[in-house]
Amino acid sequence: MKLIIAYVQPHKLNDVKQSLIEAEITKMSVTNSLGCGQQMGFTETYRGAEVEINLLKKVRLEIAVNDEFVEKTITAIADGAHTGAIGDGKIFVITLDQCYRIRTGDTGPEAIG
Amino acid sequence: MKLIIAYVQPHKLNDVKQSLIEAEITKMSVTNSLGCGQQMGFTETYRGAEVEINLLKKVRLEIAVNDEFVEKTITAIADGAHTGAIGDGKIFVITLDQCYRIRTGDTGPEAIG
Amino acid sequence: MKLIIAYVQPHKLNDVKQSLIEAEITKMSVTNSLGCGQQMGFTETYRGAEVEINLLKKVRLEIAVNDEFVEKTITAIADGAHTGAIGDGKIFVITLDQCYRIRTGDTGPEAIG
Amino acid sequence: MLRTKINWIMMISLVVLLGGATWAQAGEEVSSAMFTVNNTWMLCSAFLVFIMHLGFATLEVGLTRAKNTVNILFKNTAIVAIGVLTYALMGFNLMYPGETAAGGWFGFAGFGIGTDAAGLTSAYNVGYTYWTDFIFQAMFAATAATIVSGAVAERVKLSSFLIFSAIYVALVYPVVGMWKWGGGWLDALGFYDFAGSTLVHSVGGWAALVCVLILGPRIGKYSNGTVKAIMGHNMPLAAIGVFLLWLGWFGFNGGSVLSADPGAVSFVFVTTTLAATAGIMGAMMTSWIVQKKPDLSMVLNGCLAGLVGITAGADVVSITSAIIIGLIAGILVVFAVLFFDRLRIDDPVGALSVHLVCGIWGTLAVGIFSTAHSFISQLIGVVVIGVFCSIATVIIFGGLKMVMGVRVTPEEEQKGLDISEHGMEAYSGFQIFISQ
Amino acid sequence: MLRTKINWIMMISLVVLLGGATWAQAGEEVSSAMFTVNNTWMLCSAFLVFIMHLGFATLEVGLTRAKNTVNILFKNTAIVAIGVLTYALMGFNLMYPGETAAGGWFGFAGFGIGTDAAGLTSAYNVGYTYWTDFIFQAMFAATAATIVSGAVAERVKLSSFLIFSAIYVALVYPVVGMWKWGGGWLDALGFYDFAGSTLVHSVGGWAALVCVLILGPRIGKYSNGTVKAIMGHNMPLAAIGVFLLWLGWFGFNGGSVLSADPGAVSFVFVTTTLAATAGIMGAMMTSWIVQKKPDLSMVLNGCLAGLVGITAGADVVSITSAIIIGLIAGILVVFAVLFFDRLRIDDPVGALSVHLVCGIWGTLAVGIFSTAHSFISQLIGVVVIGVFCSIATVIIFGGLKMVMGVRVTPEEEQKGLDISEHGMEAYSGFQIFISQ
Amino acid sequence: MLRTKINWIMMISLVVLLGGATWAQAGEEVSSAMFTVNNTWMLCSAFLVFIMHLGFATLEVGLTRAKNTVNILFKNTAIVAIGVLTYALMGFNLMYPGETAAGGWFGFAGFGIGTDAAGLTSAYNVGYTYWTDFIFQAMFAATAATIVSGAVAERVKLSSFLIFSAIYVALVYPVVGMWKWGGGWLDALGFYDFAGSTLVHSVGGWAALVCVLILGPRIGKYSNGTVKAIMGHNMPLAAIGVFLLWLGWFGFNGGSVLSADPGAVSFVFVTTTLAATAGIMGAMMTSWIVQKKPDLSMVLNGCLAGLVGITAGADVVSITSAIIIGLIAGILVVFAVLFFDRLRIDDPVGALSVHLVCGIWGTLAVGIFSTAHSFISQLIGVVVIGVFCSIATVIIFGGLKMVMGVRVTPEEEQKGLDISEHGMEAYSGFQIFISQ
Ligand SMILES: Nc1ncnc2c1ncn2[C@@H]1O[C@H](COP(=O)(O)OP(=O)(O)O)[C@@H](O)[C@H]1O
Ligand SMILES: Nc1ncnc2c1ncn2[C@@H]1O[C@H](COP(=O)(O)OP(=O)(O)O)[C@@H](O)[C@H]1O
Ligand SMILES: Nc1ncnc2c1ncn2[C@@H]1O[C@H](COP(=O)(O)OP(=O)(O)O)[C@@H](O)[C@H]1O
Repeated sequence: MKLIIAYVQPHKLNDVKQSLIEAEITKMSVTNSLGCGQQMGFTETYRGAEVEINLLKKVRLEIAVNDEFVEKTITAIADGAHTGAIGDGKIFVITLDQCYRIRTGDTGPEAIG
Repeated sequence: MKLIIAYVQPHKLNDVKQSLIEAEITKMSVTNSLGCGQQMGFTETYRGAEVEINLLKKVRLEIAVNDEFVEKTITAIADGAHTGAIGDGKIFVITLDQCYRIRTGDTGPEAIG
Repeated sequence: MKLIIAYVQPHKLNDVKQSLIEAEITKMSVTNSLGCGQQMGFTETYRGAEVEINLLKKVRLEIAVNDEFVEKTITAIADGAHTGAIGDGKIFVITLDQCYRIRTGDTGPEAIG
Repeated sequence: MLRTKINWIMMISLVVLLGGATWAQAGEEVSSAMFTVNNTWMLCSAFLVFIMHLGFATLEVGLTRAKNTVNILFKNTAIVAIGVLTYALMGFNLMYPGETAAGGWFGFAGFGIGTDAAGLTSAYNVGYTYWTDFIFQAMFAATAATIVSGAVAERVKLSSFLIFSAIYVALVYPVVGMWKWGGGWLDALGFYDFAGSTLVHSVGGWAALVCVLILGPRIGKYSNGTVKAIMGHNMPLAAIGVFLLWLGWFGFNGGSVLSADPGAVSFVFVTTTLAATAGIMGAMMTSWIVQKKPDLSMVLNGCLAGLVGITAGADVVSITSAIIIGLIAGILVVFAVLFFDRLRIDDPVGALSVHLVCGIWGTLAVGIFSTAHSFISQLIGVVVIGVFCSIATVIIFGGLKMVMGVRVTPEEEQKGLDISEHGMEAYSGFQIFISQ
Repeated sequence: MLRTKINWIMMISLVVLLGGATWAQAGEEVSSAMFTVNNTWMLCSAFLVFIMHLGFATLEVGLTRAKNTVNILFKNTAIVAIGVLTYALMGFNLMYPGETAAGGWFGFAGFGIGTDAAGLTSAYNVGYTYWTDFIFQAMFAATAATIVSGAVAERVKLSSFLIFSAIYVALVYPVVGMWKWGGGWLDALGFYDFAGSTLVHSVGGWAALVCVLILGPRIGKYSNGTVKAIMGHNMPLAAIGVFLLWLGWFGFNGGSVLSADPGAVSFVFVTTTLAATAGIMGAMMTSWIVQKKPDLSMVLNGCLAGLVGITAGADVVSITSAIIIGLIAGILVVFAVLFFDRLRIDDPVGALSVHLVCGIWGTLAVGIFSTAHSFISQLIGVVVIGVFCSIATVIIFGGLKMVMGVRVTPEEEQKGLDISEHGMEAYSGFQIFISQ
Repeated sequence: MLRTKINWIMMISLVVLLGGATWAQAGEEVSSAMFTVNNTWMLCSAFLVFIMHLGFATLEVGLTRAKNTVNILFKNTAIVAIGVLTYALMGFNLMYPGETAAGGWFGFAGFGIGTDAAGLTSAYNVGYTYWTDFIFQAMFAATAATIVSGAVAERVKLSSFLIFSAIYVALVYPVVGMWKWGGGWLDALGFYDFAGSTLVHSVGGWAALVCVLILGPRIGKYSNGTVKAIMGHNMPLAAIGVFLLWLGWFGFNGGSVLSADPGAVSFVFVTTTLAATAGIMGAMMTSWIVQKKPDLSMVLNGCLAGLVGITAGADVVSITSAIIIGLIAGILVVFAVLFFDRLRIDDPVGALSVHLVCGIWGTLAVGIFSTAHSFISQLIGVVVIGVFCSIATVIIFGGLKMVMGVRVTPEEEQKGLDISEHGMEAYSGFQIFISQ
């Protein structure tokens, strides 16, 4: 089991969700986040003073999947989020030791989906 | 050391906290998150047009524990969050390589609690 | 590759960012979070009734780095966040199995930076 | 705000200032210019009272949780509509049935509103036309129901509440109002309530109390034997609400002079303002001492407490008395909030403490601070109206509870009424912790 | 709001109440006190209409997304400035060119404003001075442009919109206004529009419709063949907006009596309020039935619908008719919102449904509910003005599209106009999901 | 707003319009209807000025950080209370000590307020009763302290600030006011300040400047040698504030005519509005050019700048001059904000730029644009008042600094004053990044 963490552009969230659903990955958790990456940020001004906004708004997805789904999930996210422009985002994969569904008490690969 | 990530219903947070404290787990971090799981979401309407709300509000807990506490923590969370209805939530467990307390510089199992 | 998760005081974020940048770590993701640790919280009153605020506002950083950068990153965060007072925060390290840059399709250590 | 044609002269003669000055007016004859300026001021008062409805809405929203915002805004918008329309249908003619009901308990001048040409001249009243009369009174009427709204917020079922409001404004408020302002038995008794500490605020307050008792507290408010604070989500809105209410009160009290009489209206402006400011000071000091920290929501309540307190006697008490009345109201309101919480009577916005407690205080204060009025008459008025309104609410709201239920389900309450009753959110896109 | 010196007597004679009563005034001679009270009421009306601009701003902000808030506030602040200044420069003298233009299509009394001493006395008008006249009219003028602002929100280019507004307020609004209120051909025809259902609201509404058609919908509103809701981000602001607009309407309609005439102004207060409340009820019932859940944003629109609907005939229809007009407007507005969405005409705040649809409805309703007015004249007015305003907008806004573009880039739209056009955020620090 | 009984005729004779027209009034005798309408307008002005306090509160909240919201609302509510109560206690009688102080520097008519029957008739003043006089003046008084509040926001200690305000409003404001409006030496000198560019706005502004210098900037504002923006957290609130202030200004300036004189009040409405709109345009253009992007907060300040600028001469300058004064004020305010930042004088809401800089500008402008007034007298008034207010503030605020401290601790500042001073949050549940 793996935990996939992805950072994507906020306005791409709907596309990513769409392409995940098409890949039959329907479980996920989403948070908003501020990111600093190759996209360098920009400068706002407020009352004449500058504010450097180098933390840009991103959306963070967390998806737990069984091993055989990892490739598919990454592809689906990338498909939905890709534009080719800086700021498209990153995907990280972590090993998941255990998974537990509170409602039923199921554990392991069973509990993921 | 393990990192436990749990998604629970927002209005169960107090119960979960209570049951964690009873299990003597008093360190945790909480974020709010939007989740998509077996609970299918619902439809809001706004000015006659529909809005599909398939990302439901959840609370995300992150708890780092020493290995011997893993079972206890999972049980405590499940106890506090369980209702038996869809949407109760999930718990994920990840291996934690290292932990570091900024204030003291302690590392490892020491630093967790 | 490692994923470093750090919880720091909100008003230390700028210092942490500064010290990370000085250590040439320029990629990161930031979320806000509520934390419960050794810092015990405080009591607000509202209309005469008490509200126990034991979840204090924290900032959560997530930084993916190549193995050789782990030490440097931890030191940089600790430098920026340290005050010696309770509430300074924690740093957790997790093994990262894979990393993928959506824009280019790069994977592995390449994609991290 | 006693205003039947038969009684206005009497009222003016009651208006006695500090030094005993009486504002003389030229009997029932006024020049057309004077009639016009009187009427213009009464219309200004009407729009000022109107804006109080926005004040109530924002105050109530501010002091409750984000997840119930749409519901509260909806309720408070609908109440204005229901209040004005039912008042046009029957309330106005129940409250002011005319001379036939003089000294009595009940009268009704028929459904609907309308007037002949005389209603547009000073023959109707030197202070206003028939239409001005109606619109000013109608704006008052909805207020009583809105007071209830705050106390039952975050758990009452929308449809039941709207039905309750409609009945209460159509029947209870005008019948009680008639007893005094319509020239009924309380008026004959010498009971005095200038602009409605009792006739508006307590009438709303008693209904609120009974409704809250029938409904029970919000989930989580009194769990495990302790009082838990459920914090309001938007303090700027709460402050906006209080300032708008204060603004509206210049019309509420100032308009209750029922003409633009320079001395009377300006004196009422001063007593009203001083009571409000003294209420702020009273609540600020009390809260700073009792709660250790200065609590904004208490100070806001204190301002309203002073305003409600002065409402019964704004025209008949002295400057110093106005300050004392306001100060005591401001102190009272803080203890009242704590007291109701101890009794586990859950009132999210402090409506009971402000409108009921200070409404009673203000009415009694007339008997204390004005030698021209009897404490006993004031007390009789307070008690009889309290009993009547409470019983009426038990019947109406209790009846609704049996017929259709008055409270949302626990799930709906926990999700928030915005999603469960309206299918929408107040702050779309904002990240809000809804764990409470 | 017909107000040239020549015509005011005629207007008063039009003001016929239910029972047929006519408010008599002492011809062109009024006492200095009467002149002063009339003028004071007109100034009160001016500040009430002024506050409508805040109402528009908050309503519009509330019903759109957080990421465009600064832009909307900026637009609506700038429009007031542009509207008043251009009106001073030329609008006022285009709209009220004086007797030379009587019965005509166009007239211009020269640039700038100014008066001799007579303009400050009742010789100018029994109801107000020259300056009062100007300020009251100027507050109206900017309204028309603000209506457009709501419909084009969240995608229009700031600079283009400001230029459009300036031209529209400087030329189109006053020319059309002159046709009726300036004593032009529509006035001669017997067309009646008391306070501007057509002359203000539809004039804004037609421009809004054409601008929306030229601009196209917001990204994501009609994707994949379905209508997607784009939720407003701040319902308390939307409610504040509607209550402030309602408040302002007491001046908008009440001031359009053009004096403080007690009977006329108070009657207008009553019809205006009843129509607003009936609009709320109409929209509430319709929304509850059609959409299954009571939609706050629809009820708020319903209130405005009732107000716009009664504006043309507030002084000439009966109480019952006022309620019916408001009720129908409230029902209409819900269907209109759904209808425009089906046509893929994207109007974030419902400006078309409220101001255009109900503006037309209100104008025609005068022909239906007042026997003194002809339906045909009303229809002619509606149609001719519709055609004229639409063509004018096509030329101005279409021209701007060619010259400098009228829409922001898709990237700017997606980022939000606050960041892209103003380089700042409305809610700094708040966590907001901007995925939409 | 010069208003002692002895002086009002003089004042009216000063009111000279463009063409030189003088509004004649019937000497000291006015009809009872005229007295009533004058008084009614003055009461309307009083409630308009009252609502400015809500405007100040929301503007200030909007332009500061979320974590200090409760504190600001608390301060601004308490200031109204303190201002009105101390003004009743002594301010009013310090400011208007009566004929004894004519031409002088100081006078005091005793503690408390009260009048005999004559105070309710036109024998007191043709424009208002004694009580109207008090309430209108009292609403002004608190304004000066509120101006300071904005400049010291986000770091001042609540208790110290409240004490400072009480003393400043009780002593400094009325003494300076007496110099001109109470018939003192500045009045004798020919200094002119219609509604208080200097007497209200600069008096607040000087105190603000000195307080800011004593307090120092907010943590993080000028770190590492650069100016860092600390963004306001709620732009809709800021815009609401400015519109409400503008609304209130119709009473602030319009009421300073001290009667309902049709010509004078309406003229003042026009100059006030035009200056505000010109201020918006001036700031908009300047900000667009200098800052490259149109900055909403600057445009909002520009509007207020125009209003402050016109306040000294609203009744004596021409239409064109009003526009120029407003325009220059709008331009000035943008540069002033940038300038104070460069000097590291940290003023979160721009209170110095708006009230001090434009207050001075407006006062001097009377000497420039009105031939009837001398630039030298204006300059003397500006300078002497500036010196006096600054010294007074150094003594009071400096004294408080030594006795009890005037600034919160760095930890409290970083946590936010809401939590540290009030133990509560303004937006409970909302996720807010408080990293700044
Ligand atoms: N090493 C990293 N650690 C944590 N988050 C990262 C890292 N690299 C990128 N991110 C996240 O991904 C987002 C997109 O990164 P960016 O470098 O701008 O994308 P890309 O290179 O694909 O255009 C960032 O804003 C940040 O939130
Ligand atoms: N595979 C997953 N990956 C990430 N988050 C998940 C996953 N499955 C569930 N979740 C999170 O847990 C929440 C509860 O899931 P749900 O399936 O509704 O619970 P249950 O099946 O226990 O009733 C979801 O809303 C989501 O936030
Ligand atoms: N075991 C843990 N699991 C998850 N989060 C933790 C844990 N321990 C600490 N934290 C996070 O770190 C923050 C700081 O912890 P705290 O114990 O107060 O710091 P310190 O001990 O360094 O002064 C907490 O508020 C919480 O968000």
